[in-house]
Amino acid sequence: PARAQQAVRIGLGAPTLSFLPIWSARALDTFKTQGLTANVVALPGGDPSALAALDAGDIDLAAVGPDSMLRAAAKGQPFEIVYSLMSKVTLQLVVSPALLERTGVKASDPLDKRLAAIKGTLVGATALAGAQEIAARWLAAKGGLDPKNDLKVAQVGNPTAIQAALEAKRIDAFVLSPPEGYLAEKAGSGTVLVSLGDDFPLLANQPYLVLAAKKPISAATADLITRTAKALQDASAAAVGKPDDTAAAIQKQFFAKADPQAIAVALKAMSSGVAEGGKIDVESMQNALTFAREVGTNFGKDFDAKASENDLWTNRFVDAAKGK
Amino acid sequence: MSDRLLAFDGIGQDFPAPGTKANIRVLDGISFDVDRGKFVAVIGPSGCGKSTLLQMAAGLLIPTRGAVHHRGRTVTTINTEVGFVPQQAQLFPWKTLAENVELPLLFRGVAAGERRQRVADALGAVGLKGFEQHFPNQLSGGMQKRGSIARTLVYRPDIILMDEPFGALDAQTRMVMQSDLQTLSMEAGATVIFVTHDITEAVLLADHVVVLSQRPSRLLANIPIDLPRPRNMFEPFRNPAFEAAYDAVWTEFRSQIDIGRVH
Amino acid sequence: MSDRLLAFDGIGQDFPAPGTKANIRVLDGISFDVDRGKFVAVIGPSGCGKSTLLQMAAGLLIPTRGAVHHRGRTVTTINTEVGFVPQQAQLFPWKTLAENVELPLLFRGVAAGERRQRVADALGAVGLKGFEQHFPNQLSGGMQKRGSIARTLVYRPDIILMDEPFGALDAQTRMVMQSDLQTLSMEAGATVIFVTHDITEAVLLADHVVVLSQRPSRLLANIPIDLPRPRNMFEPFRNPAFEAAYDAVWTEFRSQIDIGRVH
Amino acid sequence: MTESKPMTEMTYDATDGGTAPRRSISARAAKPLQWLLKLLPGIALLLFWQWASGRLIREIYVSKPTAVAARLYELFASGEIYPHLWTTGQELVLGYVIGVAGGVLGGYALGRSPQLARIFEPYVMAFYGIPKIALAPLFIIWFGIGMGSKIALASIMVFFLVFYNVFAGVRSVDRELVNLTLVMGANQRQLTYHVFLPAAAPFVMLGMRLAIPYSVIGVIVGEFTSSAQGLGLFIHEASSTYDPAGVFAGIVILLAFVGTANLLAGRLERRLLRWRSLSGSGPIDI
Amino acid sequence: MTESKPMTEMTYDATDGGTAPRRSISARAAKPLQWLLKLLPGIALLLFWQWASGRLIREIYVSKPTAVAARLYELFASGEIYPHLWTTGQELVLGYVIGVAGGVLGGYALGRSPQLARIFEPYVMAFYGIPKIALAPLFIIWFGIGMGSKIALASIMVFFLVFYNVFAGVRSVDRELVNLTLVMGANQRQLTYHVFLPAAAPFVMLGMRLAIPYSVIGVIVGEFTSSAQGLGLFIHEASSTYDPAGVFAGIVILLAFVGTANLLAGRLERRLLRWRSLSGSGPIDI
Ligand SMILES: Nc1ncnc2c1ncn2[C@@H]1O[C@H](COP(=O)(O)OP(=O)(O)OP(=O)(O)O)[C@@H](O)[C@H]1O
Ligand SMILES: Nc1ncnc2c1ncn2[C@@H]1O[C@H](COP(=O)(O)OP(=O)(O)OP(=O)(O)O)[C@@H](O)[C@H]1O
Ligand SMILES: [Mg+2]
Ligand SMILES: [Mg+2]
Repeated sequence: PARAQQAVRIGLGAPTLSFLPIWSARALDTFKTQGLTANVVALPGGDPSALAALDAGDIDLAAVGPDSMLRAAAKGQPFEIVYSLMSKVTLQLVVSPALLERTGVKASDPLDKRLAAIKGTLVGATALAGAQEIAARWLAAKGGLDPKNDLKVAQVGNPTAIQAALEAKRIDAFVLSPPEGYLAEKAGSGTVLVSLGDDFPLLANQPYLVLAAKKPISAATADLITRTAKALQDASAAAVGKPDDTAAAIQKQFFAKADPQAIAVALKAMSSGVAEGGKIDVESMQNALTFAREVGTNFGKDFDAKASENDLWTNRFVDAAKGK
Repeated sequence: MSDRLLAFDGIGQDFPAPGTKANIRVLDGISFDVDRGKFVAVIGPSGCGKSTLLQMAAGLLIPTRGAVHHRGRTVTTINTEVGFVPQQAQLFPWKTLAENVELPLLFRGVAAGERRQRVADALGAVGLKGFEQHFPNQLSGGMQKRGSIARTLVYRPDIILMDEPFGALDAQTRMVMQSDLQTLSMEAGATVIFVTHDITEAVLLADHVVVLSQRPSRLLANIPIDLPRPRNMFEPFRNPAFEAAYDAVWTEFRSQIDIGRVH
Repeated sequence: MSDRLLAFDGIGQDFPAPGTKANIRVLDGISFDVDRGKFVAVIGPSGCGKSTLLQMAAGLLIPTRGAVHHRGRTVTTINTEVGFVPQQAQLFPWKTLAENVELPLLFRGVAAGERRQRVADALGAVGLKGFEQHFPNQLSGGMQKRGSIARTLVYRPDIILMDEPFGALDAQTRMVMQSDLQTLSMEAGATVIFVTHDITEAVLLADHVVVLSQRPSRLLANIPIDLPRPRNMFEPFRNPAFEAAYDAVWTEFRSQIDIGRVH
Repeated sequence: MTESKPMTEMTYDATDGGTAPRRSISARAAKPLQWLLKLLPGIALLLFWQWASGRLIREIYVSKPTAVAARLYELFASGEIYPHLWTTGQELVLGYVIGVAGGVLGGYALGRSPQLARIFEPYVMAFYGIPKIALAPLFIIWFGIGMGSKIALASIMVFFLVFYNVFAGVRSVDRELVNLTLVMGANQRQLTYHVFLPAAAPFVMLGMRLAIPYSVIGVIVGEFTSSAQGLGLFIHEASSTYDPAGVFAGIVILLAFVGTANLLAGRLERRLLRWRSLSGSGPIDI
Repeated sequence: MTESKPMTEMTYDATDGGTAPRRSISARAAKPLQWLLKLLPGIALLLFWQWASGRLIREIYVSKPTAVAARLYELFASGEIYPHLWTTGQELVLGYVIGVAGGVLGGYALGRSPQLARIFEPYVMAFYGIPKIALAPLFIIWFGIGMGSKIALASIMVFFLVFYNVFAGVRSVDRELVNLTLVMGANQRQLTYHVFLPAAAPFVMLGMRLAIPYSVIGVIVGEFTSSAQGLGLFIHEASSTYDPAGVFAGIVILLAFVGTANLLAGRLERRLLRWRSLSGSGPIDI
């Protein structure tokens, strides 16, 4: 359709590969076919900054973790999840060779044994109280450890800083999304011990990164979101269908200085999370809430997966996009 | 008394004495008048409060007791009708000599052309031609003091307060400048109060010599000098009346001050 | 000549003239000697380079041409064997008067008890007893200058350089301090070079009076004063030889200097 | 130097009326009034904050004074804040002290030697201009994720401010006075102690004051980047868990640090620069 | 004031030998040598960096000079960097100018009025001490995610430094000179222009210099918090897309900004403070 190009402003908490649909949509330029140009705003200040920008109307969509979104919603902020960018937890637990040596654990060991190895470790995360810390503590609990006292979590900065910390033996482990695990293995400074989304069914089906919009959503905005959703779906399909080409495109345009292999590996590891084309259902939402409860997140309010449909989250736009 | 321009009326001044809670009494009931167009010289021992008196006339200091009246009004704030040549030259170090001297004219809104002319004249009169572009720290002590005098004379204030204006000058230069000052006063009718340590200078220039005592300072004498004008600054001792006047002041100054003080 | 302590040898000094590329010649071939234990007075018109000469003797300025020799060695760096009383008093504003005067003793490692005693003596000698705790900005101009003199005399340097030391003092105080200086020099054998504008003072105190000319400054005369010591500072004119010596200097000073200079 | 007397203060400031004797009387009576005047803007600010919160701006962004006070009470009552306080306090003090010491030494050395200054000053400025947050990985490798990296960051921030102030201060010292002191027989140590330090004191004190808030900023930035404990971490956590009262409670505690340090610096300054106040131009008083 | 002459520079600095005339000759011959000396530490640093990269520390953390140079060339050749440069340049200039203007005005007002200073100075210090990064969401709400929030952050940083320097500078002005000027008939505007500004110039210039790197830090911190374009974003992206050469290339560009501004400030300073150099105590030269 011959429409004038319209801009959609998307705020991104961190420019990491986990926001795979956004990267591939930009790399393959599926926005263009929807008559859109994507203005991606980096908000490294974290999810609260991204949501503040959404609240202020500086961006149309904020790419954030669902728990930040829910916390804000619990405080009365009028946000709604309109798209699930990543429907599985992509985080991986990467540990230092020293730890493996000390505990005698190998990556091929059964899950219980692997989890037990993290007792007494210092784990690095980009932000405390964020997804990574929560995941680390949850893992400890799953391994039969005391999540509060059996491991320590330190805030270390961006992924490069965390890699540096692991290599300098300042930390014993970290929890990050691909390709950090691959990079650590390649540098010989770490080993992927647990891939959360693959090792736990609960984590394989829940919104891990979402697009949030501010309510009330006008008709024009609804159209914008729908077209964005369509662009993301097309890109996701490409990522699943032609992973190597997509990875190459992403690498060339956005990660030019990174190892192409790393991008390809990361994309393959995460592609199962984008297979659903952004769809959220009651079950996956329930999984997210269950996970939040298990890790002791206190939203200050009880959410119900079913009842909050079309209030906190919606499939309207995903469905509408699919129908196009 | 329409002629009374400035009146010091029972001036007293106390300063806090460091280390103690008490005050030092510096000036103790000083009263004298200055008539229009007259020269008044103030002499007194070092540290007796002469500079303090001048500052009061300029409104820079409010006396603890008594008051200074200027044309009948009590001086309670900066007195912009006087010209003040402070004891230290106090030129603006960030301005060249010419800019320093030009400043009061600038403040008074004098036009640029006239400013230039008057600055050149004033600098010429104090023998500083050729040093226009020097900064104060490139001038000798005596040159700085002369610059300071030029800066005040250039705007021809009604009353000129001078704190030891010629103390740092050699005998020759000093005579020329004394003579100039007399001419200025006679022609422009300027009133001058000046502090000096040189009794010859006081007698030569002044219509009245005010003699102050040791701290706490009282007025020892206010001696009229009735020598005819213009007086010859270059050969004072030729005038027999001068010797008499000199002796009068000297006797007053010396008699009441304890010679052995500094020992 | 084992008696020659300090020698100025063909001193020339140029200063950059602001605004032009050229230099101003200030001193032009000044040579004179100062013998041990002698008083040398330097007189000359304002701005002729007297302070500049003293600075050279203190090693604060290296002459453009010629050199200063101290005990036969050329002065090329700070000369810590002299005491220097600068033209502006230059007390340390952040130290009280007593601390200021104590400082050179501290530098020399004098013990605390002796320090206290000598500071008290020095302050007494210049009539500043009771002002120990005052900061310099709480003192009058003359008191600051006296403090500066005390700060130099307190450590009894061999050679004392004084730049117009008594210019800001009243006649009485000045006489007492002149007399003290003479006593000090006679008793301790101190050598003194001092700049003054007062010819009477020069003749009264000095063994030699060095007369400098207008800028560019040459040595006009180096006049020996052969009055017997101790001389009476309080009644100089009683001594008939004094008048003759005074006239000799005055003639020299006056004859060669263009009276009309400042006009 | 004797031209100005205390009372000229009155004439010096055009916006300031009244004669001197009257003023000194009113000054005594007005002590509590002074305090009231000082507190007034603060109270007004708090009231405005309380009012505006929820009206002009969502409470989630700015919290409100009552909530902050409650949170503060809670934090101290539960003892939750003490470990953070302790960590951050140590980091602040160490960072500040190291930075000031380095800055004074470096600034003094370069200030005294024009040769060295000509060579090294541009480099100091360049290092100063590097955005330290861009170098987080290096800091972690070199200083670890414990107190080391925060102390390093804070002391670097402090160093630069103090360095430049001392440098400028030393260079502004009157050379004539220095020369005179040398003629009097001072050695380098005595020259430093009796002349350079007191003469440069206004600049040095200014640098030390400017550095107070920057040591806080350095520590907080450091803790935001990497840490396991500390007020910065506490604030960061509060901000990412949507606890605005916690954020502002943390800031209030930091401000208490800054205020106390500033008060102490003000005392020190008034003491060191007492001689200046006597001639009328007073030091900065807090 | 006439005690010191240019050549006393020689005696003033103990570590500095040689007599004056000799020195002035050698000074002319040594111009290129001076430059060499200046560049030497930088070259040594670069060589060490090149050598250490990959040996002492992994290249991914520190890159290396040759790679950075290549990346710089690439960035300018492809034109990729220009939009970032343009954005950040605007933010820097605006933030700096606004901050300096505010700081000079505020510092002057409070410096002139002891009354106001007593009341407001503590508040200024308090605001200054608030860690701005803790308020990132607030900045976004108030100033948006565009240039506004970066300009605000930079100008706040600059404001405080300039404010305090001007404040201290104005307070250090000799009151006798002020009084004398008033007696001469100056009005407030003339007093400001002819006395306060020149007398406080050493402090003002110091503040302006200190503020240069802080404007950069302010902008970069702002861009690290939120942005769509700018060098800060570029650096942040480079660091998260495994491009260390890009990170350091960005830093080099920032340093070029700082260096240029510092050079200009040095010129200005030498001009304004020319009178000081004549008496021997020279201004800071770059
Ligand atoms: N701020 C101050 N605090 C305490 N005492 C002061 C202060 N200012 C001046 N004094 C004292 O006031 C007295 C008179 O000072 P003033 O400068 O008027 O003397 P003077 O007559 O001008 O002396 P001189 O001839 O030496 O210049 C001195 O004893 C001085 O110590
Ligand atoms: N830094 C400088 N730059 C240029 N000229 C200078 C500098 N310093 C001094 N002069 C010049 O040197 C000359 C002599 O100065 P000096 O201070 O020695 O004079 P003086 O004989 O002590 O005069 P006075 O009796 O007035 O104190 C003056 O003409 C002065 O202008
Ligand atoms: Mg006086
Ligand atoms: Mg002189």
